[in-house]
Amino acid sequence: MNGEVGRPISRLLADVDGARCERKGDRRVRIDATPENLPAVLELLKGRAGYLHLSAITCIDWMDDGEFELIYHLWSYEDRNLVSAHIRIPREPGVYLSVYDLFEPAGFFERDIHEMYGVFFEGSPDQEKFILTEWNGPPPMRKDFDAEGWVQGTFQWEDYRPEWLQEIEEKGGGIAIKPEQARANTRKIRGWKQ
Amino acid sequence: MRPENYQAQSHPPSHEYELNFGPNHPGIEGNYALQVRLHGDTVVSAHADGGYLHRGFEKLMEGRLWIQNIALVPRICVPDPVPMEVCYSLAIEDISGLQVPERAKWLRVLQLELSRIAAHLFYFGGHAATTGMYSPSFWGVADRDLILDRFEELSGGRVYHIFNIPGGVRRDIPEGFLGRVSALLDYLEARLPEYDDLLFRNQVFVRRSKGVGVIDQQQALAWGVTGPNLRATGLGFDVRRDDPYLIYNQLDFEIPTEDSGCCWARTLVRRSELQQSIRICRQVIAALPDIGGPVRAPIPNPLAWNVPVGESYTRVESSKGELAYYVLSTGGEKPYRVHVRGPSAMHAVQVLEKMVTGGRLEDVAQIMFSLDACPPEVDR
Amino acid sequence: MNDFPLPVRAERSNPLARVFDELIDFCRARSMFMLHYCTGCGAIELPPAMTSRFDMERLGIQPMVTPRQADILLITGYVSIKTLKRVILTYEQMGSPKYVIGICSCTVNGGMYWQSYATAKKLNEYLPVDVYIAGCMPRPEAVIEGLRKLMGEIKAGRANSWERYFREYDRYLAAQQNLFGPNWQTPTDIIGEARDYQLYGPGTEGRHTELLQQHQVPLQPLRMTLHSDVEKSS
Amino acid sequence: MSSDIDYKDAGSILAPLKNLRFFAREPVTEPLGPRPAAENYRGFHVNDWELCIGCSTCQKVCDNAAISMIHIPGLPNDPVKGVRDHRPAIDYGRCCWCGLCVDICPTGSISLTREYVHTCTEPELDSYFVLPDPNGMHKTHFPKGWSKTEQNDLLDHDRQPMAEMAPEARIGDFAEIVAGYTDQQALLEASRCVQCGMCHDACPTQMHAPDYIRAIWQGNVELAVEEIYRTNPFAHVCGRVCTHKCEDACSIGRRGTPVAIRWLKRYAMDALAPAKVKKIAAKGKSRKKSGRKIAIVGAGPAGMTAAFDLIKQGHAVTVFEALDQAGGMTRYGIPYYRLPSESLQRDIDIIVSLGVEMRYRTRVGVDVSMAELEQEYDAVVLALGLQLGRSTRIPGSDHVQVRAAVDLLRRIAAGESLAVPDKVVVIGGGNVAMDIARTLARLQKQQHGVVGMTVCALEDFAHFLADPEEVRESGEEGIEIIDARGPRHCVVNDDGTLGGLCTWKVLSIFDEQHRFAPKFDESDERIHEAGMVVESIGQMTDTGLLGDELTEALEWNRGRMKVDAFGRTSLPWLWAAGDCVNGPDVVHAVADGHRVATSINEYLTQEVAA
Amino acid sequence: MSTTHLLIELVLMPLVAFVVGLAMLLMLRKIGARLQRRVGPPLLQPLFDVIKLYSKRTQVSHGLLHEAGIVVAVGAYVAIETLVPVPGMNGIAEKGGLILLSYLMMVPSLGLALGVGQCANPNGSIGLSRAMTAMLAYDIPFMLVVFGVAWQFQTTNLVELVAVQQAGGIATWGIVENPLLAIAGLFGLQAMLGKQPFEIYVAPAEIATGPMVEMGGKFLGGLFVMQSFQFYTAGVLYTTMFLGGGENWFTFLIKIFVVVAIPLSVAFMFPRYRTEDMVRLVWKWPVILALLGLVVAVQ
Repeated sequence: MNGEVGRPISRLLADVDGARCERKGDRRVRIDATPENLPAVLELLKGRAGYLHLSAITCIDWMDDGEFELIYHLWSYEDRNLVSAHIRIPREPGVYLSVYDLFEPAGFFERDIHEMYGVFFEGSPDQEKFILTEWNGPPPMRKDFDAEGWVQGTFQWEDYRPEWLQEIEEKGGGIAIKPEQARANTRKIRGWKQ
Repeated sequence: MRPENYQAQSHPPSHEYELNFGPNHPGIEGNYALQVRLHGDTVVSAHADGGYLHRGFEKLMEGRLWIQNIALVPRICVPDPVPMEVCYSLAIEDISGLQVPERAKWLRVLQLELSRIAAHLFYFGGHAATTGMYSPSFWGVADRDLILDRFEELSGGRVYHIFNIPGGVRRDIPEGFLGRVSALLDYLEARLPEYDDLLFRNQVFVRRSKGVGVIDQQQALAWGVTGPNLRATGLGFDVRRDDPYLIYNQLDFEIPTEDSGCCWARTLVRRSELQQSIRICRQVIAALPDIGGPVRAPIPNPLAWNVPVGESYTRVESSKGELAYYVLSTGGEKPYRVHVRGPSAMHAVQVLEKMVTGGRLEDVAQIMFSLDACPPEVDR
Repeated sequence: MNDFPLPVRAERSNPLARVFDELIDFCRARSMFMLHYCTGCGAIELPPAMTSRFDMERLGIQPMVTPRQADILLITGYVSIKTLKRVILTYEQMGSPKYVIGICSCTVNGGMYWQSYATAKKLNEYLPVDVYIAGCMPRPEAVIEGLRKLMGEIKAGRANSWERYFREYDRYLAAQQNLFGPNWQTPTDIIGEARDYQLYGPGTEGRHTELLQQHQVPLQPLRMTLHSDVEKSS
Repeated sequence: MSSDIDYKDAGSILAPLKNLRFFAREPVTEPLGPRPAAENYRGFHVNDWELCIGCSTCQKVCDNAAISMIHIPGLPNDPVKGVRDHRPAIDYGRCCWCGLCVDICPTGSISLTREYVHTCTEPELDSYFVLPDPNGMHKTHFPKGWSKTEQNDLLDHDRQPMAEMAPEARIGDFAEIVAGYTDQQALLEASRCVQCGMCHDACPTQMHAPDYIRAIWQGNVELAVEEIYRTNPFAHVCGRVCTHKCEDACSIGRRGTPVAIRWLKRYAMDALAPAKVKKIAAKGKSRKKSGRKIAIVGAGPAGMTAAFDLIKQGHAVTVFEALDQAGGMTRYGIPYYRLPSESLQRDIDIIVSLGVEMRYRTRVGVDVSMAELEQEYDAVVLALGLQLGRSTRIPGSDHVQVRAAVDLLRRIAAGESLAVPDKVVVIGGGNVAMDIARTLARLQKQQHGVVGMTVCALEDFAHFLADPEEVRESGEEGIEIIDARGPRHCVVNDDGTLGGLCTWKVLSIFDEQHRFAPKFDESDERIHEAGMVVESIGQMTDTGLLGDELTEALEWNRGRMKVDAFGRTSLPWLWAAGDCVNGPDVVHAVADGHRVATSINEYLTQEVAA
Repeated sequence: MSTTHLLIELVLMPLVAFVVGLAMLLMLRKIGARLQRRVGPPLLQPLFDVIKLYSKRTQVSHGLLHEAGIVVAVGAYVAIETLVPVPGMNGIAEKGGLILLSYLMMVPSLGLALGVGQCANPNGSIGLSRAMTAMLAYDIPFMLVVFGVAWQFQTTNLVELVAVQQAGGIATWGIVENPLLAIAGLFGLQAMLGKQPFEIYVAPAEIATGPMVEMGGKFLGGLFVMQSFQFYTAGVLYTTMFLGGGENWFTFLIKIFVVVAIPLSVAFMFPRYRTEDMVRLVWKWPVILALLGLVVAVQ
């Protein structure tokens, strides 16, 4: 059965322009759709192939390409197959259509993406903040939001002065490499001795 | 944002008032809030408010090495951390084509099922406590603690095991471990009749939970309910069987279902699942001594590990439902994107809001606990 | 850190009064009501500590539901900014003497979420903390050891950090305003309480309390709406 | 399946009351006080300071940023051995006890204990910052919990195998033995590095090995070469024949085979087209001409490195070389199968292409005098090298068939044909002895079809001087190495031909004051039959070219020119560098070249300023 | 009986009640601990709790009624304690009687209602309405039982009640003479003490402990004191009505502790009913039993 699943989907999508279908694994199919035809694709999948369960909507910020990628993961209880439909929308203005009328779980995911990435979904029932009600900054999951920089600028760290450290400092030692300097993000390998 | 023909909701001609459930409220699982609008004892509307446990995991993971994230993932769902570790590891193994040794797969299943038992024991206590009976939670937590002892022995940590890493598990089992787990399972099985007497055959408890918080199969499917909550509506769907991972297709177990979709049905499903998990554990214990070999595939030096370009949407069945990780690698030493789809993300927000509405004030907490909604999964 | 070191319980000269003070401290130590509030992931080790296996009630500790009834506030791990607001509200509503226990790494220096934009890092900037318990998360035994340490501190009359909140309110408020914005206010009148308890110190008021008073909006009493009210207003 | 409690089961009001029997049961409560933790428990850290080398790998794997490296004066700090006086300190306000630091620790010094209780009040918060030592956090002993085992070790201890020619194939041939890494191998090998930087500290020229290894791992060979050229213009050579002090210091080598830093360098150099390397080498070359002139005597690694640096700084550089080609001992001392002259030539070409004026076949002291150089140039560098072989001066060593190793190597490298007898004995146990033995063995194989080569070394195998791999490879090629043999005299046959070498067993080499004073077991005497004896017991500099006047003016130190830390002699215009100052080693010579160049540049710019 | 004697009794009776009540509070927690397989609190725990609560520096009051409510509740119980006879002390029991007692026993709940009402916490108000409903529910069987007992022994005077029962030995105890009433009384006791399955008004998971939600410090201490009086009163009343009162302090204490231990043990085995279920249940079985008992008594 598994091998057969890919074909019906590609047959199903034959009428939809610009939707490509590719089998990725035993129970995984990837569909590359366009923002224009995605609602049609989802409707076909739900209506004709029994993909009733919207497992998740994933958003990816491709900042360098100026695009958001939206992935709709659909599961069919009958075929036991998972379809991931990928689309890319422009990062600005970052607006897309809600699929809430097709899949109710979309309401939560769209709301989540809205507050984490700032993508607006037209027609979604509730795009109020949910998690970040007390957050005034930019949508934090965007790649251009430097969380660590924000943290460093906002918070102070504990300045430990234990006795052993004071003793070592008296002898001329002390903290040689701070943890921040060794982190994969900021690590400068140059100048070991400096 | 609203349709143009929006009209203000008409208020019923009676007293209505709002009650905050949480974040500091014994009827809330974890740190979560529910604003309930009441008409007498009846809930008119409910509004979930999350984010109290938000840590920005998905952002944190984008900034850490592949290996460093294994310390992070179990924290996404504290009562049931093993599926998180396994799911993350499976996703990376899927992308990078790592072949997990057979022994590691069986060990992972053992952990997953023990964790499920622990989570369910915790759940029974929680559900009973919302109805005013505290003894099951005292018992359940104490018995769960015995499982944590075994986890401590295995992984060195009681709650955060950080034991599954991409490629397998970190260590082999200590000597005599299987015997002790086996004894523990015997003990738990012997305890079950006592739990039955106290909780599952308790007339008052049955009366409190039967027919409360009903959700039928159509609604459950439309609302994206998964896991035991879905099985309580009669659909025998389980990721372990229908989208098998590790070695679940080699194991003999059943998927318990109930038809009525009420709190009582959900509890019964979990009770049977606990029995099935014990059964799976026994199979693993029987099979494990014959499976030799390493417990971990060699992985690259964690400080210089580029997972190849690729993406994976990996799902496992946690004690709460369908848990999925979407992991995307652009070939770097860190993930480009990790999306965690916790089962409770559905249950604790949309489903809970809808199920509570129209119900009774005294059942709000019970419904939330019976869905086994885990707020940190929602907030991430 | 300790700009205003706290005195140990002042010894009264009357021996009877001294015995009385000690008796009260003893009772405070032996009867601690813990606020049942799971602020973070460390809370998962509290049920074992409370229930049969480790049984906190042996030490006279039992969970209480509302801040009014509670004596100790356990901050179990990271506090997200959203939670921190509630934690501060809760803390201010608790009756003095009250004690704060910081559990897990996260309450000390940010813990493993130190780069997270969503969590507060050092709990003692926002609230005075009596006892810290190390671990991520600490085992129930460690939690109980921490509570026993707190009992010892209370018995010795040293656990007076709650007084610091009144004496140095400006400093705590500064950190709170820094994180929550200048409009931050709580329903509790800390300065008034400080005067009432004779804990008004040089650090109680300052720049930040001035800011607070500028922004302060009188609190609305809780109101139950009747149908007729709604209609009138709409 | 439906559960064994039916949904329709309404339960019983009496069933719960059955549990009143728990009045008769003992509580399950544990006694107060911490229980002993499990054997694998991940509690507070301990660190074995004897084992710890301060490599900071634990710090890198900890993204909780919980680990600070503390510099502790008084601890051993030896870059050559790969030991730093740093120790990790842990911030328990960040730590999550995941144990990754334990799993990755290259030495296995750090581990977690079964101790888990620490409480403190707010003023005592400093106790959250802990410097783990073997005594544990509260100075009470707790058994170890999570510690290093083979299973949880995250490091790869095995080096990527280097493809080599089989001994049978290579013995009759001078082709390069080592094949070099493929792209895939190089990537895998580079990924083993934990970026501790021990190699950088140990390297005489402080190569940025972690950087270029990381660049190789990222697949960016160009960046790798760029990193290499920051400190080493003799990279093709060093990628093959360096004495790799770095690998001795490598922290991975503590419990496994060190990262193949040298081979990775070679890979990077070979993988990039020479034109690109040239471009990289020329980066940073000063456009401005300083107008200063510098003479360098000797075109070996030291001299050419100095030339490279100085020409990039805008000075005019002339190199005087007595022989036909540049390279010095790397060309004339190292056999082709270890360092093909083409590779050397690539290094030389790159340096020359920067505009260095080369004067070959110009012997200072003969064709041009030092005095002339002093007058014509602003500064002079003596990079003379060690090209005279020392003699054992044992009886019979003046025989015509008793030869010096360096001399023979030079001749072979220059292409002279040499007839080798079917039995040869080499005296010496260093790398040069191995070189000459293996070279001659190849000639024997070519000329006689069999190898008849014996090496008599003064040292025993436990203290051998030559690299172990050289010894291994020599053995594979059929060379007999006899350790702890002291040469007594060369046996000269009655017909005047050389008969062999007589040796005694060595008991000890040094006396109690660590002075060279070998003791022999005279009863254990052996005669090694040989038609040729090659002495390879050390080299010296040919200082004759300096001239008497200059020799007088210079200060000397045990037969070597006395120089300051920057290679400057007692004369202000004269510097000395390379083997003639340091003893034989390519990478030291390169380091010396840099030092001298820096010193000269400073001197010249100061002069201008003044 | 001299006035001094009476005064001493009037002081002593509530004091004894308080001490015994605290011991009953401890027993409650110990029973729970045992059934939940743990050790439980130390012996003086209830005392520590009360002292601590009264010594809190912060005493948040929501107004005069808030304070008065507690005073009314505790005061009512103090009055009640003087009305129930204990071995050697009758106080003013002879002048009171069952009817007065039944009325007085509603006062603490009303006092609490007064106090909680001023807190303006919706959880408190809901809890209060539930508490009132619960009172409405259990008062009917309770009153029936009281009538039944009064009819059975032909007296409403508690002292006489005790005397009648003690005169005939065990055979004349209420529980033997009219077991139906005794069982109905036990039901009523369970509901009156507000223990599971009838614990509808505390309900932490539903309404955050209901009436207690705004009570801290001395108010909570007051509630603790009130609860200890409540346990004591319930135990003594039941003993007086059905177990022949106290012959001496030893048997008396055993009787009241056993009586109270029954509902407390049952409490740890059950969840709570919904309000309407509780009302339905309490109005059904205990009322039927009590009516039958009444019939038996009348005959």
